[in-house]
Amino acid sequence: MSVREEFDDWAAEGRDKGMEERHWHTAKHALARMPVEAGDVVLDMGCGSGYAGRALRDTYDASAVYGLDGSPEMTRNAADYTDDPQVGYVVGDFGSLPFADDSIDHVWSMEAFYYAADPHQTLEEIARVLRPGGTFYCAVNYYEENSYSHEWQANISIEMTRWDRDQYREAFRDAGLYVAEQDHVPDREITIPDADAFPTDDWDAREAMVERYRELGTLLTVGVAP
Amino acid sequence: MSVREEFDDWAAEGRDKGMEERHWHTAKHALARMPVEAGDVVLDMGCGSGYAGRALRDTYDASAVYGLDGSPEMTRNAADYTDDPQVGYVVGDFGSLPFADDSIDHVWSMEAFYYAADPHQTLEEIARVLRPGGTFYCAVNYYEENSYSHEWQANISIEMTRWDRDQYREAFRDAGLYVAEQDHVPDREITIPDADAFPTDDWDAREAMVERYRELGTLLTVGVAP
Amino acid sequence: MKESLLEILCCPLDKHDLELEDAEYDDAGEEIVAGTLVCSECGERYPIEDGIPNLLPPDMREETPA
Amino acid sequence: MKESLLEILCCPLDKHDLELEDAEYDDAGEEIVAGTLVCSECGERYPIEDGIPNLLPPDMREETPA
Ligand SMILES: Nc1ncnc2c1ncn2[C@@H]1O[C@H](CSCC[C@H](N)C(=O)O)[C@@H](O)[C@H]1O
Ligand SMILES: Nc1ncnc2c1ncn2[C@@H]1O[C@H](CSCC[C@H](N)C(=O)O)[C@@H](O)[C@H]1O
Repeated sequence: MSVREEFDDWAAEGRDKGMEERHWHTAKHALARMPVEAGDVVLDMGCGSGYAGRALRDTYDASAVYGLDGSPEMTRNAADYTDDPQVGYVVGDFGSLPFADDSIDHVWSMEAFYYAADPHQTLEEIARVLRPGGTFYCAVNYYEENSYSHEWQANISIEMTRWDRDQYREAFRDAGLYVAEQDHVPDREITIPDADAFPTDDWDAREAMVERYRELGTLLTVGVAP
Repeated sequence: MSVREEFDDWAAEGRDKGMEERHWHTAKHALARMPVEAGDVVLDMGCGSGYAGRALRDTYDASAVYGLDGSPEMTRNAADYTDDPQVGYVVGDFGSLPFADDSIDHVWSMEAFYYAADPHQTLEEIARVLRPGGTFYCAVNYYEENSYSHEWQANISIEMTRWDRDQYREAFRDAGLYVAEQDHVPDREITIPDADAFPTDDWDAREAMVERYRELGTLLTVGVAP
Repeated sequence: MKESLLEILCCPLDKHDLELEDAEYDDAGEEIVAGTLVCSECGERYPIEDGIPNLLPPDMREETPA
Repeated sequence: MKESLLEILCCPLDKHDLELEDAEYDDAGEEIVAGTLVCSECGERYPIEDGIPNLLPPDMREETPA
Protein backbone atom coordinates (compact mmCIF):
# COMPACT_ATOMS: atom_id res chain seq x y z
CA MET A 1 0.00 0.00 0.00
CA SER A 2 1.16 3.55 -0.67
CA VAL A 3 1.40 6.31 1.94
CA ARG A 4 -1.61 7.89 0.28
CA GLU A 5 -3.74 4.75 0.51
CA GLU A 6 -2.64 3.77 4.00
CA PHE A 7 -3.18 7.19 5.56
CA ASP A 8 -6.30 8.04 3.57
CA ASP A 9 -7.77 5.01 5.35
CA TRP A 10 -6.54 6.22 8.73
CA ALA A 11 -8.07 9.63 8.07
CA ALA A 12 -11.39 8.11 7.01
CA GLU A 13 -11.44 6.07 10.24
CA GLY A 14 -10.81 9.18 12.34
CA ARG A 15 -7.42 7.99 13.55
CA ASP A 16 -6.03 11.48 12.91
CA LYS A 17 -7.89 12.68 16.01
CA GLY A 18 -6.68 9.80 18.15
CA MET A 19 -3.09 10.53 17.20
CA GLU A 20 -3.55 14.22 17.93
CA GLU A 21 -4.72 13.45 21.45
CA ARG A 22 -1.87 11.05 22.25
CA HIS A 23 0.89 12.95 20.51
CA TRP A 24 -0.04 16.25 22.10
CA HIS A 25 1.27 14.99 25.46
CA THR A 26 4.86 15.32 24.27
CA ALA A 27 4.50 17.42 21.12
CA LYS A 28 3.42 20.48 23.11
CA HIS A 29 6.64 20.51 25.10
CA ALA A 30 8.78 20.30 21.98
CA LEU A 31 6.68 22.93 20.17
CA ALA A 32 7.17 25.28 23.14
CA ARG A 33 10.93 25.19 22.58
CA MET A 34 10.82 26.36 18.97
CA PRO A 35 12.38 29.79 18.33
CA VAL A 36 9.56 30.94 16.05
CA GLU A 37 9.22 34.71 15.71
CA ALA A 38 6.20 36.73 14.61
CA GLY A 39 6.13 36.72 10.82
CA ASP A 40 7.91 33.40 10.36
CA VAL A 41 6.73 30.74 7.91
CA VAL A 42 6.52 27.27 9.43
CA LEU A 43 6.06 23.90 7.72
CA ASP A 44 4.46 20.93 9.51
CA MET A 45 5.64 17.77 7.72
CA GLY A 46 3.17 14.91 7.93
CA CYS A 47 0.65 17.19 9.60
CA GLY A 48 -2.14 14.63 10.16
CA SER A 49 -5.02 16.50 11.80
CA GLY A 50 -2.91 19.67 11.73
CA TYR A 51 -3.00 20.35 15.48
CA ALA A 52 0.70 21.26 15.72
CA GLY A 53 0.53 23.94 13.04
CA ARG A 54 -2.56 25.47 14.61
CA ALA A 55 -0.81 25.56 17.99
CA LEU A 56 2.23 27.24 16.45
CA ARG A 57 0.07 29.94 14.87
CA ASP A 58 -1.82 30.54 18.11
CA THR A 59 1.32 30.72 20.23
CA TYR A 60 3.83 32.55 18.10
CA ASP A 61 1.85 34.66 15.64
CA ALA A 62 3.71 33.02 12.74
CA SER A 63 2.70 34.74 9.50
CA ALA A 64 1.85 31.41 7.89
CA VAL A 65 1.88 27.74 8.78
CA TYR A 66 1.62 25.08 6.08
CA GLY A 67 0.75 21.49 6.78
CA LEU A 68 2.14 19.05 4.22
CA ASP A 69 0.84 15.52 4.05
CA GLY A 70 0.96 12.71 1.53
CA SER A 71 -2.65 11.78 2.24
CA PRO A 72 -5.27 14.00 0.59
CA GLU A 73 -7.84 12.83 3.15
CA MET A 74 -5.63 13.90 6.04
CA THR A 75 -5.26 17.40 4.58
CA ARG A 76 -8.99 17.59 3.92
CA ASN A 77 -9.74 16.67 7.54
CA ALA A 78 -7.11 19.12 8.76
CA ALA A 79 -8.58 21.92 6.63
CA ASP A 80 -12.03 21.13 8.09
CA TYR A 81 -10.67 21.55 11.64
CA THR A 82 -9.03 24.91 10.77
CA ASP A 83 -10.59 28.38 10.85
CA ASP A 84 -7.39 30.37 10.64
CA PRO A 85 -6.82 31.83 7.13
CA GLN A 86 -3.05 31.93 7.77
CA VAL A 87 -2.94 28.14 8.04
CA GLY A 88 -2.88 26.24 4.76
CA TYR A 89 -2.42 22.66 3.57
CA VAL A 90 -0.54 21.02 0.73
CA VAL A 91 -0.60 17.44 -0.50
CA GLY A 92 2.99 16.43 -1.16
CA ASP A 93 5.66 13.85 -0.50
CA PHE A 94 8.58 14.08 1.96
CA GLY A 95 10.96 12.99 -0.80
CA SER A 96 10.34 15.94 -3.14
CA LEU A 97 9.13 18.98 -1.26
CA PRO A 98 7.20 21.49 -3.36
CA PHE A 99 8.81 24.52 -1.69
CA ALA A 100 11.44 26.91 -3.00
CA ASP A 101 14.98 26.98 -1.58
CA ASP A 102 15.31 28.97 1.68
CA SER A 103 11.55 29.63 1.76
CA ILE A 104 10.77 28.20 5.22
CA ASP A 105 11.85 29.53 8.63
CA HIS A 106 11.20 26.38 10.67
CA VAL A 107 10.12 22.82 10.00
CA TRP A 108 8.20 20.71 12.50
CA SER A 109 7.49 17.00 12.21
CA MET A 110 5.87 14.69 14.75
CA GLU A 111 5.66 10.91 14.32
CA ALA A 112 6.01 11.15 10.57
CA PHE A 113 9.65 11.48 9.50
CA TYR A 114 10.39 7.75 9.62
CA TYR A 115 7.79 7.05 6.93
CA ALA A 116 9.97 8.81 4.35
CA ALA A 117 10.94 6.35 1.60
CA ASP A 118 14.46 7.76 1.66
CA PRO A 119 15.07 9.60 4.97
CA HIS A 120 18.46 10.92 3.85
CA GLN A 121 16.94 12.52 0.76
CA THR A 122 14.17 13.98 2.94
CA LEU A 123 16.75 15.57 5.24
CA GLU A 124 18.45 17.08 2.20
CA GLU A 125 15.13 18.45 1.03
CA ILE A 126 14.54 19.97 4.49
CA ALA A 127 18.02 21.54 4.48
CA ARG A 128 17.25 22.95 1.04
CA VAL A 129 13.94 24.63 1.92
CA LEU A 130 15.13 26.04 5.28
CA ARG A 131 16.67 29.49 5.33
CA PRO A 132 20.06 29.79 7.05
CA GLY A 133 19.49 29.52 10.79
CA GLY A 134 16.11 27.85 10.36
CA THR A 135 15.43 24.82 12.54
CA PHE A 136 14.10 21.32 11.94
CA TYR A 137 12.31 19.91 14.99
CA CYS A 138 12.04 16.17 14.41
CA ALA A 139 10.01 14.26 17.01
CA VAL A 140 9.55 10.47 16.85
CA ASN A 141 8.21 7.74 19.11
CA TYR A 142 9.39 4.99 16.76
CA TYR A 143 13.14 4.65 17.27
CA GLU A 144 15.71 2.05 18.18
CA GLU A 145 16.05 2.73 21.92
CA ASN A 146 12.27 2.56 22.31
CA SER A 147 12.03 -1.22 22.05
CA TYR A 148 8.30 -0.99 22.80
CA SER A 149 7.77 0.66 19.43
CA HIS A 150 9.50 -2.03 17.37
CA GLU A 151 6.36 -4.09 16.92
CA TRP A 152 4.57 -1.24 15.15
CA GLN A 153 6.15 -2.18 11.84
CA ALA A 154 4.10 -5.38 11.79
CA ASN A 155 0.88 -3.34 11.61
CA ILE A 156 1.69 -1.17 8.65
CA SER A 157 2.66 -1.89 5.06
CA ILE A 158 4.97 1.13 4.70
CA GLU A 159 8.60 0.46 5.54
CA MET A 160 9.61 2.53 8.57
CA THR A 161 13.11 3.83 9.36
CA ARG A 162 14.23 2.78 12.85
CA TRP A 163 17.28 4.86 13.71
CA ASP A 164 18.84 5.24 17.13
CA ARG A 165 19.85 8.57 18.68
CA ASP A 166 23.32 8.48 17.13
CA GLN A 167 21.98 7.68 13.68
CA TYR A 168 19.63 10.64 13.82
CA ARG A 169 22.49 13.01 14.67
CA GLU A 170 24.75 11.52 12.04
CA ALA A 171 22.11 11.63 9.32
CA PHE A 172 21.29 15.27 10.12
CA ARG A 173 24.97 16.16 9.78
CA ASP A 174 25.34 14.14 6.56
CA ALA A 175 22.53 16.26 5.12
CA GLY A 176 24.38 19.42 6.09
CA LEU A 177 22.31 20.31 9.17
CA TYR A 178 23.97 21.28 12.44
CA VAL A 179 22.64 19.32 15.42
CA ALA A 180 21.62 21.71 18.19
CA GLU A 181 19.84 19.40 20.58
CA GLN A 182 18.70 15.88 21.24
CA ASP A 183 16.31 14.95 24.00
CA HIS A 184 13.80 12.46 25.30
CA VAL A 185 10.56 14.29 26.02
CA PRO A 186 8.62 12.29 28.61
CA ASP A 187 4.87 11.76 28.44
CA ARG A 188 3.79 12.65 31.98
CA GLU A 189 0.09 12.70 31.14
CA ILE A 190 -0.75 9.19 30.13
CA THR A 191 -2.27 7.39 33.10
CA ILE A 192 -0.15 4.56 34.40
CA PRO A 193 -2.28 2.29 36.61
CA ASP A 194 -1.15 0.99 39.99
CA ALA A 195 1.02 -2.11 40.05
CA ASP A 196 -1.86 -4.47 40.84
CA ALA A 197 -3.58 -3.59 37.56
CA PHE A 198 -0.78 -5.30 35.62
CA PRO A 199 -0.65 -7.20 33.35
CA THR A 200 -3.04 -5.03 31.35
CA ASP A 201 -4.14 -5.72 27.77
CA ASP A 202 -1.13 -3.84 26.44
CA TRP A 203 1.50 -4.02 29.17
CA ASP A 204 2.94 -6.93 31.10
CA ALA A 205 4.65 -4.90 33.80
CA ARG A 206 4.28 -1.43 35.25
CA GLU A 207 8.04 -0.80 34.95
CA ALA A 208 7.86 -1.28 31.20
CA MET A 209 5.07 1.27 30.88
CA VAL A 210 6.99 3.73 33.04
CA GLU A 211 10.09 3.26 30.92
CA ARG A 212 8.17 3.66 27.67
CA TYR A 213 6.34 6.86 28.60
CA ARG A 214 8.13 8.60 31.44
CA GLU A 215 11.73 7.82 30.45
CA LEU A 216 12.06 7.08 26.75
CA GLY A 217 9.15 9.23 25.64
CA THR A 218 9.49 11.08 22.36
CA LEU A 219 12.95 11.39 20.81
CA LEU A 220 13.50 14.96 19.69
CA THR A 221 16.38 15.92 17.41
CA VAL A 222 16.82 19.58 16.47
CA GLY A 223 18.77 20.53 13.36
CA VAL A 224 19.77 24.00 12.19
CA ALA A 225 20.40 24.96 8.57
CA PRO A 226 23.84 26.58 8.04
CA MET B 1 33.68 44.55 44.62
CA SER B 2 35.07 42.75 41.60
CA VAL B 3 33.90 39.37 40.32
CA ARG B 4 37.17 37.98 41.60
CA GLU B 5 36.71 39.33 45.12
CA GLU B 6 33.01 38.54 45.36
CA PHE B 7 33.28 34.94 44.14
CA ASP B 8 36.57 34.20 45.88
CA ASP B 9 34.60 34.90 49.08
CA TRP B 10 31.77 32.61 47.95
CA ALA B 11 34.29 29.86 47.20
CA ALA B 12 35.98 30.28 50.58
CA GLU B 13 32.59 29.99 52.30
CA GLY B 14 31.81 26.77 50.39
CA ARG B 15 28.91 28.30 48.50
CA ASP B 16 30.15 26.60 45.32
CA LYS B 17 28.90 23.28 46.70
CA GLY B 18 25.53 24.70 47.69
CA MET B 19 25.03 26.07 44.19
CA GLU B 20 26.05 22.79 42.64
CA GLU B 21 23.40 20.96 44.60
CA ARG B 22 20.59 23.39 43.76
CA HIS B 23 21.54 24.02 40.15
CA TRP B 24 21.92 20.34 39.33
CA HIS B 25 18.11 19.92 39.55
CA THR B 26 17.67 21.71 36.25
CA ALA B 27 21.20 21.77 34.84
CA LYS B 28 21.26 18.01 34.35
CA HIS B 29 18.23 18.13 32.05
CA ALA B 30 19.78 20.84 29.90
CA LEU B 31 23.18 19.09 29.85
CA ALA B 32 21.45 15.90 28.65
CA ARG B 33 20.25 17.74 25.54
CA MET B 34 23.68 18.83 24.37
CA PRO B 35 24.86 17.28 21.09
CA VAL B 36 28.37 16.60 22.37
CA GLU B 37 30.26 13.87 20.50
CA ALA B 38 33.25 11.81 21.65
CA GLY B 39 36.38 13.88 21.07
CA ASP B 40 34.68 17.28 21.38
CA VAL B 41 36.16 20.15 23.39
CA VAL B 42 33.67 21.78 25.76
CA LEU B 43 33.95 25.03 27.71
CA ASP B 44 32.04 25.61 30.97
CA MET B 45 31.78 29.38 31.45
CA GLY B 46 31.58 30.41 35.09
CA CYS B 47 32.17 26.82 36.16
CA GLY B 48 31.95 27.32 39.94
CA SER B 49 32.56 23.91 41.53
CA GLY B 50 32.93 22.45 38.04
CA TYR B 51 30.19 19.82 38.37
CA ALA B 52 28.73 20.46 34.89
CA GLY B 53 32.03 19.90 33.09
CA ARG B 54 32.68 16.71 35.02
CA ALA B 55 29.20 15.45 34.12
CA LEU B 56 29.80 16.25 30.45
CA ARG B 57 33.06 14.30 30.44
CA ASP B 58 31.46 11.33 32.20
CA THR B 59 28.44 11.26 29.90
CA TYR B 60 29.82 12.04 26.48
CA ASP B 61 33.49 11.10 26.50
CA ALA B 62 34.41 14.61 25.39
CA SER B 63 38.15 14.75 24.73
CA ALA B 64 38.56 17.76 27.00
CA VAL B 65 36.40 19.99 29.16
CA TYR B 66 37.67 23.33 30.39
CA GLY B 67 36.09 25.27 33.21
CA LEU B 68 36.64 29.00 33.00
CA ASP B 69 35.98 31.20 36.00
CA GLY B 70 36.91 34.72 37.03
CA SER B 71 37.53 33.61 40.60
CA PRO B 72 40.88 31.86 41.24
CA GLU B 73 39.43 30.32 44.42
CA MET B 74 36.54 28.79 42.51
CA THR B 75 38.90 27.15 40.01
CA ARG B 76 41.14 25.92 42.84
CA ASN B 77 38.15 24.32 44.57
CA ALA B 78 36.96 22.85 41.26
CA ALA B 79 40.41 21.40 40.55
CA ASP B 80 40.40 19.84 44.04
CA TYR B 81 37.10 18.09 43.30
CA THR B 82 38.38 16.74 39.95
CA ASP B 83 40.34 13.52 39.31
CA ASP B 84 39.89 13.42 35.56
CA PRO B 85 43.05 14.52 33.71
CA GLN B 86 40.96 15.54 30.68
CA VAL B 87 39.22 18.24 32.74
CA GLY B 88 41.15 21.48 33.19
CA TYR B 89 40.54 24.95 34.60
CA VAL B 90 41.40 28.46 33.49
CA VAL B 91 41.04 31.75 35.33
CA GLY B 92 39.65 34.25 32.87
CA ASP B 93 36.95 36.83 32.22
CA PHE B 94 33.79 36.43 30.13
CA GLY B 95 34.61 39.69 28.35
CA SER B 96 37.91 38.56 26.82
CA LEU B 97 38.07 34.81 26.42
CA PRO B 98 41.59 33.37 26.26
CA PHE B 99 40.69 30.85 23.54
CA ALA B 100 41.54 30.83 19.85
CA ASP B 101 38.90 31.36 17.17
CA ASP B 102 36.86 28.21 16.35
CA SER B 103 38.67 26.24 19.06
CA ILE B 104 35.63 25.07 21.07
CA ASP B 105 32.89 22.63 20.03
CA HIS B 106 30.31 23.55 22.64
CA VAL B 107 29.94 26.13 25.40
CA TRP B 108 27.91 25.56 28.54
CA SER B 109 27.03 28.18 31.14
CA MET B 110 24.76 27.86 34.17
CA GLU B 111 23.74 30.78 36.36
CA ALA B 112 26.74 32.83 35.31
CA PHE B 113 26.18 34.58 31.97
CA TYR B 114 24.34 37.55 33.48
CA TYR B 115 27.36 38.56 35.53
CA ALA B 116 29.20 39.53 32.33
CA ALA B 117 30.07 43.23 32.46
CA ASP B 118 29.05 43.54 28.80
CA PRO B 119 26.81 40.60 27.86
CA HIS B 120 26.76 41.55 24.17
CA GLN B 121 30.54 41.48 24.01
CA THR B 122 30.54 38.13 25.81
CA LEU B 123 28.16 36.69 23.22
CA GLU B 124 30.49 37.91 20.48
CA GLU B 125 33.40 36.25 22.22
CA ILE B 126 31.43 33.00 22.43
CA ALA B 127 30.54 33.22 18.73
CA ARG B 128 34.22 33.78 18.00
CA VAL B 129 35.58 30.76 19.92
CA LEU B 130 32.88 28.33 18.72
CA ARG B 131 33.50 26.35 15.56
CA PRO B 132 30.75 26.49 12.93
CA GLY B 133 27.84 24.39 14.17
CA GLY B 134 29.00 24.56 17.79
CA THR B 135 26.34 25.32 20.38
CA PHE B 136 26.05 27.71 23.31
CA TYR B 137 23.81 26.38 26.07
CA CYS B 138 22.96 29.35 28.26
CA ALA B 139 20.96 28.53 31.41
CA VAL B 140 19.82 31.22 33.87
CA ASN B 141 17.52 31.46 36.87
CA TYR B 142 17.85 35.24 37.04
CA TYR B 143 15.68 36.68 34.24
CA GLU B 144 12.84 39.07 33.75
CA GLU B 145 9.92 36.63 33.72
CA ASN B 146 11.16 35.07 36.97
CA SER B 147 10.01 37.90 39.22
CA TYR B 148 11.09 35.89 42.25
CA SER B 149 14.71 36.33 41.20
CA HIS B 150 14.61 40.13 40.93
CA GLU B 151 15.54 40.67 44.57
CA TRP B 152 18.85 38.85 44.15
CA GLN B 153 20.51 41.99 42.81
CA ALA B 154 20.21 43.58 46.26
CA ASN B 155 22.52 40.93 47.73
CA ILE B 156 25.43 41.29 45.34
CA SER B 157 27.65 44.18 44.35
CA ILE B 158 28.11 43.05 40.73
CA GLU B 159 25.60 44.48 38.29
CA MET B 160 23.48 41.67 36.83
CA THR B 161 21.83 41.64 33.39
CA ARG B 162 18.11 40.91 33.64
CA TRP B 163 16.89 40.09 30.16
CA ASP B 164 13.57 38.52 29.26
CA ARG B 165 13.16 35.61 26.85
CA ASP B 166 12.89 37.87 23.81
CA GLN B 167 15.97 39.85 24.77
CA TYR B 168 18.01 36.67 25.05
CA ARG B 169 17.00 35.55 21.56
CA GLU B 170 17.59 38.98 20.10
CA ALA B 171 21.01 39.40 21.72
CA PHE B 172 22.09 35.95 20.52
CA ARG B 173 21.13 36.92 16.97
CA ASP B 174 22.81 40.31 17.24
CA ALA B 175 26.03 38.48 18.11
CA GLY B 176 25.65 36.32 15.00
CA LEU B 177 24.39 33.16 16.71
CA TYR B 178 21.37 31.29 15.38
CA VAL B 179 18.76 30.57 18.05
CA ALA B 180 17.88 26.87 18.01
CA GLU B 181 15.80 26.55 21.15
CA GLN B 182 14.39 28.35 24.14
CA ASP B 183 12.82 26.57 27.07
CA HIS B 184 11.86 26.71 30.72
CA VAL B 185 13.40 23.71 32.47
CA PRO B 186 11.35 23.00 35.60
CA ASP B 187 12.90 22.05 38.92
CA ARG B 188 10.83 19.00 39.90
CA GLU B 189 13.11 18.00 42.75
CA ILE B 190 12.95 20.82 45.20
CA THR B 191 10.49 19.91 47.94
CA ILE B 192 7.42 22.12 48.00
CA PRO B 193 5.66 21.74 51.37
CA ASP B 194 1.91 21.26 51.75
CA ALA B 195 -0.27 24.35 51.71
CA ASP B 196 -0.59 24.54 55.51
CA ALA B 197 3.18 25.03 55.87
CA PHE B 198 2.88 28.45 54.21
CA PRO B 199 3.94 31.17 54.77
CA THR B 200 7.45 29.74 55.19
CA ASP B 201 10.58 31.80 55.86
CA ASP B 202 11.09 32.32 52.15
CA TRP B 203 7.66 31.95 50.56
CA ASP B 204 4.33 33.59 51.32
CA ALA B 205 2.18 31.26 49.25
CA ARG B 206 2.50 27.77 47.87
CA GLU B 207 1.36 28.91 44.40
CA ALA B 208 4.33 31.26 44.19
CA MET B 209 6.77 28.50 45.00
CA VAL B 210 5.14 26.24 42.42
CA GLU B 211 5.33 28.95 39.79
CA ARG B 212 8.96 29.70 40.58
CA TYR B 213 10.24 26.13 40.48
CA ARG B 214 7.83 23.97 38.52
CA GLU B 215 6.78 26.48 35.87
CA LEU B 216 9.38 29.22 35.38
CA GLY B 217 12.36 27.11 36.35
CA THR B 218 15.60 27.71 34.52
CA LEU B 219 15.50 29.67 31.26
CA LEU B 220 17.55 27.86 28.63
CA THR B 221 18.52 29.54 25.37
CA VAL B 222 20.52 27.54 22.83
CA GLY B 223 22.56 29.32 20.18
CA VAL B 224 24.43 27.81 17.24
CA ALA B 225 27.47 29.35 15.57
CA PRO B 226 27.05 29.76 11.80
CA MET C 1 -5.33 27.93 -0.67
CA LYS C 2 -4.30 31.58 -0.56
CA GLU C 3 -2.51 33.16 -3.45
CA SER C 4 0.41 34.03 -1.11
CA LEU C 5 1.25 30.33 -0.88
CA LEU C 6 2.23 30.49 -4.56
CA GLU C 7 5.22 32.65 -3.63
CA ILE C 8 6.98 29.72 -1.99
CA LEU C 9 5.48 26.74 -3.80
CA CYS C 10 7.43 25.13 -6.62
CA CYS C 11 7.32 22.08 -8.84
CA PRO C 12 8.30 19.08 -6.66
CA LEU C 13 10.24 17.57 -9.56
CA ASP C 14 12.47 20.37 -10.84
CA LYS C 15 11.78 23.10 -8.23
CA HIS C 16 10.78 25.66 -10.86
CA ASP C 17 7.98 28.17 -10.41
CA LEU C 18 4.35 27.23 -10.82
CA GLU C 19 1.74 29.16 -12.76
CA LEU C 20 -1.90 29.24 -11.76
CA GLU C 21 -4.48 28.33 -14.44
CA ASP C 22 -8.29 28.12 -14.44
CA ALA C 23 -8.47 29.48 -10.91
CA GLU C 24 -11.84 29.54 -9.14
CA TYR C 25 -12.12 31.73 -6.07
CA ASP C 26 -14.43 31.61 -3.09
CA ASP C 27 -17.11 34.27 -2.66
CA ALA C 28 -14.82 36.57 -0.69
CA GLY C 29 -12.23 36.25 -3.45
CA GLU C 30 -9.57 35.29 -0.91
CA GLU C 31 -9.19 31.57 -1.33
CA ILE C 32 -8.49 29.64 -4.52
CA VAL C 33 -10.87 26.69 -4.33
CA ALA C 34 -10.06 25.03 -7.67
CA GLY C 35 -7.61 25.35 -10.52
CA THR C 36 -4.37 23.95 -11.84
CA LEU C 37 -0.73 24.71 -11.06
CA VAL C 38 1.54 24.33 -14.07
CA CYS C 39 5.31 24.09 -13.91
CA SER C 40 6.88 26.91 -15.89
CA GLU C 41 9.75 24.61 -16.84
CA CYS C 42 8.57 21.02 -17.35
CA GLY C 43 4.89 21.77 -17.93
CA GLU C 44 3.73 19.20 -15.36
CA ARG C 45 0.18 19.97 -14.16
CA TYR C 46 -0.92 19.80 -10.49
CA PRO C 47 -4.60 20.02 -9.50
CA ILE C 48 -6.05 22.16 -6.70
CA GLU C 49 -8.84 20.07 -5.15
CA ASP C 50 -11.17 21.41 -2.44
CA GLY C 51 -8.80 24.36 -2.12
CA ILE C 52 -5.77 22.12 -1.43
CA PRO C 53 -3.01 21.89 -4.04
CA ASN C 54 -1.90 18.34 -4.75
CA LEU C 55 1.83 18.52 -5.41
CA LEU C 56 2.62 14.85 -5.14
CA PRO C 57 5.05 13.80 -7.87
CA PRO C 58 2.84 12.55 -10.73
CA ASP C 59 3.77 8.89 -10.21
CA MET C 60 2.53 9.04 -6.61
CA ARG C 61 -0.67 10.88 -7.45
CA GLU C 62 -3.71 8.83 -8.28
CA GLU C 63 -6.95 10.37 -9.36
CA THR C 64 -9.45 10.31 -6.53
CA PRO C 65 -12.33 8.11 -7.70
CA ALA C 66 -15.33 10.31 -8.49
CA MET D 1 47.28 22.27 33.34
CA LYS D 2 48.14 19.92 30.48
CA GLU D 3 50.33 21.06 27.64
CA SER D 4 47.51 20.24 25.19
CA LEU D 5 45.54 23.18 26.60
CA LEU D 6 48.17 25.47 25.09
CA GLU D 7 46.96 24.53 21.61
CA ILE D 8 43.74 26.47 22.09
CA LEU D 9 44.71 29.09 24.68
CA CYS D 10 45.54 32.57 23.49
CA CYS D 11 46.21 36.01 24.90
CA PRO D 12 42.88 37.41 26.14
CA LEU D 13 43.85 40.88 24.92
CA ASP D 14 44.97 40.39 21.32
CA LYS D 15 44.21 36.66 20.81
CA HIS D 16 47.76 35.85 19.74
CA ASP D 17 49.57 32.64 20.71
CA LEU D 18 51.12 32.16 24.11
CA GLU D 19 54.58 30.79 24.84
CA LEU D 20 55.37 28.78 27.94
CA GLU D 21 58.31 29.93 30.08
CA ASP D 22 59.87 28.59 33.30
CA ALA D 23 57.60 25.57 33.29
CA GLU D 24 57.63 23.25 36.28
CA TYR D 25 56.06 19.82 35.82
CA ASP D 26 54.58 17.36 38.28
CA ASP D 27 56.43 14.12 39.05
CA ALA D 28 54.71 12.23 36.25
CA GLY D 29 55.71 14.99 33.85
CA GLU D 30 52.15 15.32 32.63
CA GLU D 31 50.88 18.45 34.34
CA ILE D 32 52.41 21.91 34.30
CA VAL D 33 52.18 23.06 37.91
CA ALA D 34 53.90 26.44 37.61
CA GLY D 35 55.29 28.74 34.96
CA THR D 36 54.44 31.77 32.87
CA LEU D 37 52.52 32.18 29.63
CA VAL D 38 53.85 35.01 27.47
CA CYS D 39 51.99 36.56 24.56
CA SER D 40 54.03 36.19 21.39
CA GLU D 41 52.68 39.53 20.16
CA CYS D 42 52.23 42.00 23.04
CA GLY D 43 54.59 40.32 25.52
CA GLU D 44 52.00 40.36 28.33
CA ARG D 45 52.84 37.74 30.99
CA TYR D 46 50.27 35.41 32.61
CA PRO D 47 51.10 33.27 35.64
CA ILE D 48 50.29 29.58 36.11
CA GLU D 49 49.43 29.16 39.80
CA ASP D 50 48.75 25.78 41.40
CA GLY D 51 48.58 24.37 37.89
CA ILE D 52 45.87 26.80 36.80
CA PRO D 53 46.69 29.48 34.23
CA ASN D 54 45.44 32.94 35.18
CA LEU D 55 44.42 34.59 31.93
CA LEU D 56 42.46 37.48 33.36
CA PRO D 57 43.23 40.69 31.52
CA PRO D 58 46.04 42.34 33.55
CA ASP D 59 43.80 45.11 34.89
CA MET D 60 41.46 42.52 36.42
CA ARG D 61 44.23 40.39 37.86
CA GLU D 62 45.41 41.18 41.33
CA GLU D 63 48.32 39.39 42.92
CA THR D 64 47.08 36.91 45.46
CA PRO D 65 48.46 38.02 48.81
CA ALA D 66 51.29 35.67 49.81
N1 LIG E 1 6.27 10.14 2.54
C1 LIG E 1 5.34 10.93 3.09
N2 LIG E 1 5.08 12.14 2.55
C2 LIG E 1 4.13 12.95 3.12
N3 LIG E 1 3.40 12.61 4.20
C3 LIG E 1 3.62 11.41 4.74
C4 LIG E 1 4.59 10.53 4.23
N4 LIG E 1 4.59 9.42 4.98
C5 LIG E 1 3.65 9.60 5.96
N5 LIG E 1 3.07 10.80 5.80
C6 LIG E 1 2.03 11.38 6.66
O1 LIG E 1 2.55 11.51 7.95
C7 LIG E 1 1.51 11.40 8.94
C8 LIG E 1 2.00 10.48 10.02
S1 LIG E 1 0.89 10.32 11.39
C9 LIG E 1 1.32 11.74 12.39
C10 LIG E 1 0.38 12.88 12.18
C11 LIG E 1 0.65 14.10 13.08
N6 LIG E 1 1.93 14.73 12.85
C12 LIG E 1 0.49 13.76 14.54
O2 LIG E 1 1.41 14.03 15.33
O3 LIG E 1 -0.55 13.21 14.91
C13 LIG E 1 0.30 10.86 8.19
O4 LIG E 1 -0.69 11.86 8.14
C14 LIG E 1 0.83 10.48 6.83
O5 LIG E 1 -0.10 10.70 5.79
N1 LIG F 1 32.81 38.11 34.32
C1 LIG F 1 33.07 36.86 34.73
N2 LIG F 1 34.08 36.15 34.17
C2 LIG F 1 34.34 34.88 34.59
N3 LIG F 1 33.64 34.25 35.55
C3 LIG F 1 32.62 34.92 36.13
C4 LIG F 1 32.30 36.24 35.75
N4 LIG F 1 31.25 36.63 36.50
C5 LIG F 1 30.94 35.62 37.31
N5 LIG F 1 31.76 34.57 37.10
C6 LIG F 1 31.73 33.27 37.78
O1 LIG F 1 30.49 32.65 37.49
C7 LIG F 1 30.12 31.80 38.58
C8 LIG F 1 28.65 32.08 38.87
S1 LIG F 1 27.99 31.01 40.10
C9 LIG F 1 27.52 29.57 39.12
C10 LIG F 1 28.53 28.47 39.20
C11 LIG F 1 28.17 27.17 38.49
N6 LIG F 1 28.01 27.38 37.05
C12 LIG F 1 26.90 26.59 39.05
O2 LIG F 1 25.97 26.29 38.30
O3 LIG F 1 26.84 26.38 40.26
C13 LIG F 1 31.04 32.13 39.74
O4 LIG F 1 31.90 31.04 39.97
C14 LIG F 1 31.78 33.37 39.29
O5 LIG F 1 33.10 33.44 39.76
